[in-house]
Amino acid sequence: MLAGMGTVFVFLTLLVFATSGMSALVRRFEPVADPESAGVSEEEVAAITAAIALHRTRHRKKHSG
Amino acid sequence: MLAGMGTVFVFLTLLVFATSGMSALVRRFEPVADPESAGVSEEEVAAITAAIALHRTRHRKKHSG
Amino acid sequence: MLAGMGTVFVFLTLLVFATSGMSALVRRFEPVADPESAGVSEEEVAAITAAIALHRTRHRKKHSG
Amino acid sequence: MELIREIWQGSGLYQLTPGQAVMIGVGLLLLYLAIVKKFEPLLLVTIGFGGILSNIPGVEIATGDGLLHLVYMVGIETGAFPLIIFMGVGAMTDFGPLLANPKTLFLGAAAQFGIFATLLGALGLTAAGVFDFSVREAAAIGIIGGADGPTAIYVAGLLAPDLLGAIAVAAYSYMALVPLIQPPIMKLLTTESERRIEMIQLREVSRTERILFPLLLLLLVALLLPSAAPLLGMFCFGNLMKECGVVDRLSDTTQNALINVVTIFLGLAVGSKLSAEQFLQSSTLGILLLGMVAFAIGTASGVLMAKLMNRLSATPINPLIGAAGVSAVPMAARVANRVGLEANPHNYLLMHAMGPNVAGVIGSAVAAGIMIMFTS
Amino acid sequence: MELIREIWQGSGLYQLTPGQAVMIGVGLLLLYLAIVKKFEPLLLVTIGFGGILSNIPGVEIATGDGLLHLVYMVGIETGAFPLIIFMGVGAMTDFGPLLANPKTLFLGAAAQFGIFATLLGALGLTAAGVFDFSVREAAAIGIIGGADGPTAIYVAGLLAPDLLGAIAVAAYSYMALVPLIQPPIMKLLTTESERRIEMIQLREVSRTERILFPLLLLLLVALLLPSAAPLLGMFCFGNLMKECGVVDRLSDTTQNALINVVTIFLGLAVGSKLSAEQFLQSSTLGILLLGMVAFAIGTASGVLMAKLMNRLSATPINPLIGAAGVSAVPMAARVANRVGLEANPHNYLLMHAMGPNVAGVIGSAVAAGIMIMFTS
Amino acid sequence: MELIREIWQGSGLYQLTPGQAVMIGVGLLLLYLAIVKKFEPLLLVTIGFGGILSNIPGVEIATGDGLLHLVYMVGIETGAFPLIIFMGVGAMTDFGPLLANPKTLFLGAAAQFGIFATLLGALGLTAAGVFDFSVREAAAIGIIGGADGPTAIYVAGLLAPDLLGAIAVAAYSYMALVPLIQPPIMKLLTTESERRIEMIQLREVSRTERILFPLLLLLLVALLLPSAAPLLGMFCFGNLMKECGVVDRLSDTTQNALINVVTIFLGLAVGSKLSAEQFLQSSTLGILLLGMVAFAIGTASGVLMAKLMNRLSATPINPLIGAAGVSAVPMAARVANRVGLEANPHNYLLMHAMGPNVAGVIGSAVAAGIMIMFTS
Ligand code: NA
Ligand code: NA
Ligand code: NA
Repeated sequence: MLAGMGTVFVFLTLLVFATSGMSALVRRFEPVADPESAGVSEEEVAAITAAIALHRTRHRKKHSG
Repeated sequence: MLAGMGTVFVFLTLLVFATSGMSALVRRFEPVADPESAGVSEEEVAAITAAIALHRTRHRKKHSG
Repeated sequence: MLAGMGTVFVFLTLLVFATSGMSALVRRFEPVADPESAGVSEEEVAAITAAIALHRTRHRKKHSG
Repeated sequence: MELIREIWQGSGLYQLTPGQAVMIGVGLLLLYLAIVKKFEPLLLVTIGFGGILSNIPGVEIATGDGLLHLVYMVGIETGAFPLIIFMGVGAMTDFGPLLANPKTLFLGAAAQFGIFATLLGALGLTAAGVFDFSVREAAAIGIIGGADGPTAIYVAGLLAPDLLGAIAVAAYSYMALVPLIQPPIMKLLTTESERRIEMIQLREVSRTERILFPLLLLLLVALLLPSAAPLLGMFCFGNLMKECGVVDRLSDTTQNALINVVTIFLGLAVGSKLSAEQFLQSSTLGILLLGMVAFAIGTASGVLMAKLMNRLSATPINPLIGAAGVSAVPMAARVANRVGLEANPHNYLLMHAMGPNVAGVIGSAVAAGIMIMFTS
Repeated sequence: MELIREIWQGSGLYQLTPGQAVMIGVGLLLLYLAIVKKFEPLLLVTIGFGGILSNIPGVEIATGDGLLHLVYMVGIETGAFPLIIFMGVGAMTDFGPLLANPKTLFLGAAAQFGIFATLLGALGLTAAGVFDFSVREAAAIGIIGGADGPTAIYVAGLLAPDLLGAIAVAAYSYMALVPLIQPPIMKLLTTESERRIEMIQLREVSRTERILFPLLLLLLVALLLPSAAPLLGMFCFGNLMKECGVVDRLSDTTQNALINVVTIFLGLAVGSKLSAEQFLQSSTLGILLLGMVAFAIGTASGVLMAKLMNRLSATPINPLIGAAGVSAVPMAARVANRVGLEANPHNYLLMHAMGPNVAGVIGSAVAAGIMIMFTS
Repeated sequence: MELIREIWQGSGLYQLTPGQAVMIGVGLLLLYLAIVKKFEPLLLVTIGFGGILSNIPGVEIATGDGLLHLVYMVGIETGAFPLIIFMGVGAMTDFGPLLANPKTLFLGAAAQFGIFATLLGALGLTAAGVFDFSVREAAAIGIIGGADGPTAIYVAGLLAPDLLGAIAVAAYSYMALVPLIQPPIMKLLTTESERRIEMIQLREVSRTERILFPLLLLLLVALLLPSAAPLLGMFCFGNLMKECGVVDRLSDTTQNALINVVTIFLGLAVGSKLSAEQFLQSSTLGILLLGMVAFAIGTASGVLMAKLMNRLSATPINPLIGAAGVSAVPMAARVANRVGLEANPHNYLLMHAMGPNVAGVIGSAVAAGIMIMFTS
């Protein structure tokens, strides 16, 4: 059991270091913010989703059997 | 053939009784109406309108292969 | 290789003739435009569909695991 | 020169048998009926195309390691595809009208008379030397009268795989022909005044009743007729997913992506059984004929049962809705509605006919279970 | 007379064993919990229904050539279904909170203590003669403490297929019971002032970090713990599809149609293992008990680890988020949030708890890999 | 101590061969090209990830009973996945521009010259001792010049399964490189004034023509070249579902959920063939080189054919659209459009180039059928 828990901890500790290192590197060499947070309003998102849903439902027909 | 039709009738007769009994029980112990029939909110109407507008400017993507 | 390319060309040449012939026949015997634009207005259909789509999306839940 | 000969001998034109040419024509005919006449297009487009593919000479697609043959083995020989489609149909079925008026289950029972009459007829004609059907084949043919595609394919796959192509084609064709086959029979067996009967409006059905019904049906099947449990079990499962309200995402996928994918491959796989050797048999003619008879008898017995119930019942029952008991959802219910409107322009029977209509699905699945129990 | 006897002897009522009746009751109970109590409905509706189907006597559906048995063999014996579900879960997982605070991975590690403690407990109770579990069975039971359905099913399918039904039912039931099981443990192990701790807001995480993380995790798994590679590989693949932004159509289908279809068949197939002979064993009781213990220990060790980290760390850590380390995404994170709000009405822990929550998924997959490596 | 050694020896780092390390790098490179450079991401993300998974040492995922190996056997060895993708591509294809100008089929034919030239080249280089390809392998390599992923995978799966990974990677990489590979060749072979040629607007194509075309194509294939029938049959089936207008729900699912699911598993399964032993061979270098040559020759012969047709035809034909005959839909058509715009800013060739573009799909499927007929 100790070996098991130990391996879990070792693995996740390595993952913590690897992740932190990766993030540090990324933030160093790519310090610019993502343009994702630009103002897409929730309403727009909702409307787009509805449009897609609409497109799908529009082609739906009943299945008879 | 008689046995076959007989079995179909016996089965469905039992189902009629079971269903009627079940419905009677349900209606006795749960006489309240479902609250499903609420109105359409203004937000929904807005979303639908937006969806229609977007639908007209929508375009599909092609799958390359 | 010659046989291969030859077969490709023969096949597609036949397809050119068959297609041209088919199109000629279709255009001769069915010169009228498609009557697709009859019936319910697009706006009506779109609105109804969007309403249904919205109704469904509202009931969707996340998948936990 | 060698090469040209090799190409020519590899060509379909060189290898084509007259039977294959005929079957390609049959495939094109099914496509015509599906696309131009709009006869059950979901199945007849796929079956028709599969039929053409399976009659292309010199290519393994419907045989050996070919895709359609693999799909047939994986999806139909195991019964998986019809069961999955039945699950999808369950997820699309509204039992409300049936729950509001459970007596309509009797109409769904009566309309199955066509199945058993046809079974008997097929055995009789075999005894008379006209056809040569085994009991299992006769049972599979009778099920055509159930007017239910997946049930017919499921039973045929189990009891008479050699006849599967013809049975499926007959079942879907007659389902498509409901608007032509049923009205004359309905008018013959009812009086003008019967067709004018207006029915009282159906009561509201609560969500609890809708949730409990598929479970009730499942338990009854489990206890009384386990051989119908695969078909009705999957049907009830689909319906429970729809009605329980907590697994909408599963229900949505079942009604859309899943049933569509399975329909495509089911159709192609059924089409792969339309090979010339299997289809161009006198038995196919017999199947088409007997299927039509089964269908007509089912319609008639549904109408007659509704007439009887109308006499015995306190509330009026329009005999036309009995015809919807053959299932062929929702076409048969629409036909009942239309014929009713012809007699009485204020008489909307559609919702009343949906009860027997879905009852017919249950009825033919029960009949299928009985067939399977007795013959296997 | 003959016929009626035949029908009667073919009926389920005649063949029903008491065990089957009990199991049908268990299936109905699972449906009740899923539909009325909304306990993990996606899985408990499908498992419950599959359980009923598999206990219908006299019908091959969960055995032999029956559909559910085929689905079990194709989907679970090969490990395909849990892996595909894990891919879908990956495509639904947001590693943002974890990336903003990677230390929370320790909480996901600590909460796996329940898994190993239970493994030891099961072996100890076997040595003491209370139960009779092999090492592989004990390992599969321990994984229940991982609070991760697909992982539990994957491991049980590999190590202890006979216990799969009970293990899956235990895993999903306890995941559903998180709001009941966890709060008392959380409150017992924390002081009021600890529960009030507010955490500093998480930083924004860039798209590049999100894309690189699943690759980093995959490579670490590949290099250090290949036995966890199937599970975590598919998980990372799903997450990469979601985050990379160039295959949205694949990611969408993975999160919807694909995971839904697989969930339906996974649930039915797991349900097919709820046969009376397999489920009505004293071992099932042991599994339920040990699973509960595993769950409680995991919760406790997560909370204790968070307390320890709070002492050692410069930035404050609310110990409640440690409980989310068992995974049970996103329920456990919501529970941490709710208990936090009770102590401090301005304390929204949800996003902070999502870090340990997804870390717990990784942690239990790692633990699963270790179990598989040591026992197979 | 024992345990730590066991864990270390079970780790990937201990077992990793240099070849596997290289192949993990290749997988990461493919992911980079897909995600950052947006090279055919749908396939290169999935193939790249599958490639990494298949090179993790000490774990059965791409071999034995592993998921990817099972998927490979079920989906690629049977030919099912490429055929289903082809059905989906058919359901996404608009034959309108081709029907408006059927002569463009000649361009789709000419561009297949690259396939046969490469076949001959591969055999020549084998005779010269440079490479060591069998006739079947040479044929499978030639198909890369068809610039059609599913066709290449289908043919490679049938004729040269050992080379499948390399062939698929080459095919999709070169399709992605169309914007780099084609323009220089196009400019080299055309004069400025030829590139400026404006074409007359395409006529409207009726729905009936669109419905009849896939059937016509199917029948021609059936009668003349049955070995191309599986590929073109499924392609025509998909297109018929799209155009017939009565099975839109099937067509939608084919274009979305179905093709997406199959793409995911096709990509992973192809990736599972990127094992170090199979990929790190001199033959892979040969495949990449020859594939590039095939691609370039196809582009050139398409352009030259268009020049010839422009001389012979009454209506003007811009030779640039000939390059679109290699298929690589719709990238090659866009490239033709872009190069045309450079020469003449009012010259929109996109719709004109779509004709040869889809003709190229037919052309390479026909060429594939010929290869299969002659070599198997
Ligand atoms: Na019926
Ligand atoms: Na966990
Ligand atoms: Na091509």
